[in-house]
Amino acid sequence: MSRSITAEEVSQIPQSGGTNYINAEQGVWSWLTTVDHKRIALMYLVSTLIAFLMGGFFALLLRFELLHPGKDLLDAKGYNQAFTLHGAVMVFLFVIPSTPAVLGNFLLPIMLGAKDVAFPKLNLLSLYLYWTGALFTLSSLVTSGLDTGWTFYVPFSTAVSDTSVIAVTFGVFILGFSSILTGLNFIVTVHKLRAPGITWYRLPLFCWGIYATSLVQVLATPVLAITLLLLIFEKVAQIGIFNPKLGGDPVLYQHFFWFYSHPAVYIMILPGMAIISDVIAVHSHRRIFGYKAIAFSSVAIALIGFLVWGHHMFTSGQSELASAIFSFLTFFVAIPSGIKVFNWTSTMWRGSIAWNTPMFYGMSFLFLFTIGGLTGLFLGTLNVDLHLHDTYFVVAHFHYVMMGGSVIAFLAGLFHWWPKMTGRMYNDSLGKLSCVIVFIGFNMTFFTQFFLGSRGMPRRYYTYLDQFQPLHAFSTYGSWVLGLGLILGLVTLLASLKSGARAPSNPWGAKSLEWETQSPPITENFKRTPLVTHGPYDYDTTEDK
Amino acid sequence: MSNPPNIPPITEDGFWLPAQASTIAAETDHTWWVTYWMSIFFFFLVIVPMIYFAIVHKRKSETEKTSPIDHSMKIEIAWTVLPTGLLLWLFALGVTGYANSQVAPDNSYEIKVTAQMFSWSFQYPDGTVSGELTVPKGRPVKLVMSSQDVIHSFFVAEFRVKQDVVPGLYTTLWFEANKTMETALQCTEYCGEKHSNMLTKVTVLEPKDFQTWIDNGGTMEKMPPVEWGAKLYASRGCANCHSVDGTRVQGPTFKGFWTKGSEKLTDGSTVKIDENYVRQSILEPATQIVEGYPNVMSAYAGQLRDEDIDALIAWLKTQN
Amino acid sequence: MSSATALSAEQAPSGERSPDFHVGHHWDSADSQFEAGRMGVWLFLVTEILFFGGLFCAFFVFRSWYFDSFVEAHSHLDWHMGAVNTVVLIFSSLTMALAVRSAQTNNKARTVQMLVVTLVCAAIFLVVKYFEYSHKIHDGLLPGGLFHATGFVTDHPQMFFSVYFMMTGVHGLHVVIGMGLMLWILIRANRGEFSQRYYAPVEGVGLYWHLVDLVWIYLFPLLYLVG
Amino acid sequence: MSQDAHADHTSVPHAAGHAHGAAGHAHGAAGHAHGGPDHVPHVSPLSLYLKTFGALMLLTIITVGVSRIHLGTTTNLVIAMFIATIKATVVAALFMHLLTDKRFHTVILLSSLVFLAIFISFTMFDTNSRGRAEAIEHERPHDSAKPWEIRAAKPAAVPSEAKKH
Repeated sequence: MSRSITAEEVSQIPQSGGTNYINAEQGVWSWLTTVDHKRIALMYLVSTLIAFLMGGFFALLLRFELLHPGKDLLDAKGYNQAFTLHGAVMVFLFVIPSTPAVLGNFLLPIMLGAKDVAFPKLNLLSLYLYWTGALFTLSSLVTSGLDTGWTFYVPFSTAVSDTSVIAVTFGVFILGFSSILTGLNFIVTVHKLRAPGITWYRLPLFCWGIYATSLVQVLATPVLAITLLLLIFEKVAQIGIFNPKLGGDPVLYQHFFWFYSHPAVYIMILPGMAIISDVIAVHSHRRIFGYKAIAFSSVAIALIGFLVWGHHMFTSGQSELASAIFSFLTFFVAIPSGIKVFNWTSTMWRGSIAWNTPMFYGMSFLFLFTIGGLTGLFLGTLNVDLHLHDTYFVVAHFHYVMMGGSVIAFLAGLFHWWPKMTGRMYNDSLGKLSCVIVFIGFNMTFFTQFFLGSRGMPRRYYTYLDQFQPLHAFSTYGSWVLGLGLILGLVTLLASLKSGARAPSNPWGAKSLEWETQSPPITENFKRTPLVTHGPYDYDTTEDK
Repeated sequence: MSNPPNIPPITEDGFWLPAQASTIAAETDHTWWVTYWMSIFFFFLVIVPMIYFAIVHKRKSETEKTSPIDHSMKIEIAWTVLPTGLLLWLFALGVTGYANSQVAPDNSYEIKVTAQMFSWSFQYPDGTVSGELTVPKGRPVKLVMSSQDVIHSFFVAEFRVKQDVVPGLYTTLWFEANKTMETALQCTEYCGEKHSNMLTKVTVLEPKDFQTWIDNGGTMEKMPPVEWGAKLYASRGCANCHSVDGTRVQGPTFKGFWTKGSEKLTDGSTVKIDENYVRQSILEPATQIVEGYPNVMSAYAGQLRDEDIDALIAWLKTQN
Repeated sequence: MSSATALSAEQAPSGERSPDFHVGHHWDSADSQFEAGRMGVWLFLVTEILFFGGLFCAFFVFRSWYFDSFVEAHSHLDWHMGAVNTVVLIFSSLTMALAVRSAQTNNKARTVQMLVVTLVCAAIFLVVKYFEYSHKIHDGLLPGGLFHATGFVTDHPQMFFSVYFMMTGVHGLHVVIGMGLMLWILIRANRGEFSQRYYAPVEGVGLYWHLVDLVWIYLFPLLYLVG
Repeated sequence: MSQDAHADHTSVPHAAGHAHGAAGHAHGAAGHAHGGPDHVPHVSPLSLYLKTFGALMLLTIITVGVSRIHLGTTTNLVIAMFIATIKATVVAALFMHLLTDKRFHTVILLSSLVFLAIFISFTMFDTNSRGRAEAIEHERPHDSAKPWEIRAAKPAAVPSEAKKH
C-alpha cells in the first residue's frame, strides 16, 4: 500500500519562514500564559535540562570526592548533601518529568492528530506546580541543605537530620501533583482526542508508552503525597506513624515510600522504552516487530510494577515470607521488559538502518538497558541480593537503567524529534561523536561499579577501604568522559539553533503523524484534522501486502 | 589515607566476588554464577544480532524496501515462555538459599548487637561487650540486632549476609564462619554524617582461641587498663565526638581533661572531675551536659562493663 | 492564549455569545469535551482514593498491632457527634446532587439555593468537628508524641489518635477545599453561567463532594463505632 | 489549504473517543457550528435522589444500631465495613451517576480500589508476619541442606531436641 493520506501531502522540501508555534506570539508573557502544549513542552525542556546540569554537577562533585578515601574536596557532610541532592534533583526534577512532560507533551497530541492535550490550562498548571516544587526543593541549597538521601528514610530524616527536610519534602509533594496532573491529562487525551482513523492499534508505540506511564503516575503518586505529608507531620507534630519510640514503624515508611517509588522507576523507564520503539522503527525504515507485544508489555510493566515494591526491602526487617513473595513477583516484571528488547532487536532484522545520531543513541540504549535489566536479576534473586543490597552493584544497576536507559533514550528522542521541535537540523557527525563519548564514559563510570559492589563496597560512603581506590579512581575518570560527551551533545543541539539547516517536515522518512505537519508545527498542529488510514510503521516493504 | 585503624581489608578472591568464609557463601555464589552466565547468554543474544544487523542492513539508499514481517507467534511465544522458565529456576535457587540464610539453627551461639551512630556493640552471652565482632569458627552464630537511633545495616562481604538493624524492632541474622580470618564489617544503610566510618573488625577464631578471648573479657591477652581504655576509645564510638588533640568536635575534647579539675554544666552548676563524674557521664550522659555542648551522646548503660569504665578512666588520666 | 485563527473560525460572527463559547478549540463538540472533563474528574478521584488509602493502610496495620489500644481509645470518641456529622454530610451530598440536577434543568434559582444549603452543611460539619477537636485537645487525646492523657490501661492509645487526627484532619481539609470550590461555582451559577448545555464545573465539584462524603462513610464506623 | 467552510474542523466526529463504553447519553441533534453533537444531560428524576437519601439514612441508622450490639470487635468491624460499602455503592451509583454514566468510569473507580487493596494487603502481609520464620524454626527445626523436605514432612509434634540428636 502506498502511503496515502487524506490530509494534504506535506512536501519534503524545507519550509522557510512562515508562522509556527514558536513565532506565533512574541514576548515572555506570551510564553508564561500559553496553553499550547508545544510551548509548555519547550519550557519543560529548558527547566529539566537545567535540573539535569545541576544534578550532573553534583555527580561530578561526588565522583571527584571519591577519587581517594578520605577528603579530596568535600567533607563528609558536604558529600552526604551532594549525593542527596544529586539523587533528588535527578529523580524528581529531571528523569520523572523529562520524557513525559517534554517529549510526551510535545508529541502526544500531534501523534494523535489533536490540536492540544485534553486540558490545556491544567497542563500549564502542571508546569507552574513543577516550578513551585522545584523552588522548594532547591531552596535547600541556600538554607541548610539536605542530607537524608533522596529516599528520606525515617527515623534519620525525622529524628536526626537538621537540614531542610520539610522544605524539600514539601517541594517533592508539589512535584507529585504536577506529575499526577500531567498523567491525568495524557490519559484523557489518548482516550478522547484521537483523530479519526487512529484506532488504538494505530497509535505510535510512543503513545502506548506514555499512556502506560500516565497510568502509573495517576495510581502511584498519591501514595507518595500522603507519605510525605505523614513525614512532614512527623517532624512538626510528632504524629508518630513511623516513629518506633511511639509505637510507629520505620519499615512501614519504606512500604509507603516504595509503593510509589518502585512504580516511579517505571515512570522513568517506560517513556524511554516508548521513545526507543519509535526511534528504532523509524531509523530502520521497517515495520516494528511485535507491535502488540510491545504495546501490551508496556501496560503489563505498568501494572505488574505495582506488585514488586518489596524487593527494595529484602534486608529491611520485612517478613521473610513477604520477601519471598515479592521476589517471585519481581521475576514477572522482567518478562515484558525482555519481550521488548527481543522485539527491538528483531525490528532491526532486514531493516534499512540509518547510521545517524538518534539510531546511535537508540542502539546505546539497547546495549545499556540490556545490562541494566539483566543485572536486575541478581538483585531480584533473594540470596544474591543479601550480598549485593545497598552496595555499588545496586548503584551501577540503577544507573544502567535510569541513565543508560531513561536518559540515553531521552537523548535519542531529543535528537530524533529535535528537527520537529525546533525546525533545525543539527550536525549529525558531532551528534554521533557525542554518543560514542557518552557510551564509553558511561561504561567506564558505571561498569566499574558492578564489581566494586560485588566485591563489597557499600553505597553512600564518603570514605572507603583502601582496596577499592583504583576502581573508584577509574570510575571517576569515566565520569569526566561521560560529562564531556553529554556537554558535546547539548552543544550540538544548541549550535543547531544558531547555524543549523532548516528542517524539512519529514527528515527521516517516517510514517507517523507528527512528521506530516510542518517543522516546527503551527499552533494548531495541523491545518485541519487529519484522517488517518494507515499505521504509524507502514514502511515500504519488499512485498506488497 | 589508609583504612581506619584496626579495620582489615575484605579478602578478595577472583574478579567478581570476595572470598567465601561462611557455610552459606558457596550456595549464594552458586546462585550468583547461574545468574551471571544466564545474563551473559541473554546479553549476547541481544547485542550480537543488534550489531550484526546494524552492519549488514546499513542503509544504502533512501528508497530501500524492508522486510514486511512484523510478528511471528511462534518466536514470540518462545521468547516469552523460555525466559519465564529460567526466571522461575532463578527464583527457586534464590529463595532456597534465602530460607537457609534466614533461619538460624537451634544450637546457634547468640550475640546481641546494638548499633548506634556510628558504632557497633556486641554483647556476648556471658556479658562480655565488645566493639568488634569475634566469633568461633564452625559454630552457627545468631545475631539479635537492634538500633538505638536510626536504621543501620550489618554487612560482612565474605559471609554473604546483610540485615538492617532497625530501631524498635529486633532483626536477626545468622552465619557459620568456616575459616579463621579477619575482615571488615560495614554499615550498609545510610545513617548520617559518619556512615562510612561505621566499620568494625570481624575476627573468626578457632573455638579454643575464642574461649580464651571470652574468658579474658574480649581480648586475647589481658591488656593493661590504659591500653584497654585507648582501645575502647577508638572502637566504641567515643572518637567520633571527643578529640584527643584539643579540636572541638560534637563533645568536649579529652586533651587535658583530667587536669582541668572541674567542669561547668548547662544547668549552671560545676562538677568536680573525678571517677564518679566520668562514670555517670558515660552511663547516663544526659544528666550532666557540659555547658556549650549539645545533648547528643547516647547512653552507654548496659554496654560497658565496670572493668571497661575503669580502663577508660585510667586512659583518660593519661590524656594531657 | 490559544491561537487567534482557530478561535475566529469558531465564534459566531454576530458578536453574541456562541452556544459553544465554552468549547475549547481542540474539541470537536461540546459533548466530547464534556465527556473528557468527566473522565478527568474521575481520574482525579482515583488519586484522592489512593491518597486516603495510605491512611487507611496505617489504620489497619496499627489496629492489628495494637488492637486493645484501638478498642480502648475509640471509646473516647463521641459517636453522637460522628453520627450528626454523617447525617449532615449525607444531606449535603443530596443537596449537591440536586444542585447538579437543577443546573441540568436550567433552574438557576434552585441551583444557587442548593449550593448555599450544601455550603451551610459543610460549615456545620466543620463546627461539629471544631467542638470534637477542642474536646480532644482539652483532654490531651492528641496524636503521637503530643499525647498526654492519663488513665489508659493499654500501651499505644497515641497511635489511634495519630491515625484519627490524620484521617479526620485530611478529610476536614478536603471539606474546606470543597467549600472553596462550591463558593466558586456558586458565584458562577449566580451569574447564570450554567445551563443544560454547560454545567461541567457544577458536576465536577459535585463528584468531588460526593467523594468527600464517601470517605466519611468509611471513617465514621471505622473510627467512631468499632475502632 | 482548502477554502472549505470546515477549514479548521473535520466533519468526522472523533469516533474513537466515543467508541468504548455503553453510551448513557441521548445525543442531541447536531447542526451548530461545532459539527459534533451538543451535550444533553441525563437527568435523573427528583424522587430518585430523595429515595437514595432515605436509603442512606436508613443504612446509617442500621450501622449505628448494629455497632451497639456486641458481636466481637472484628465481627462488628466487618459488618460496619459491609454496610459502609453498600452506602458507598449507592452514592457512587446514584449521586455520582455511575449507573447511567459510561462503564469506563466505573472501571476507573474500581481500578483505584484494586490498587488500594494491593497496597494494604501486601503491606499488612509483611507487618503481620514479621519474625514468623523464627517461630516456624522453633517448631520445626531446620536442616540447612534440605529446607524444603523438612517443611514437607512437617514434624511439628516431634520435640526439636529429639529430632536433632
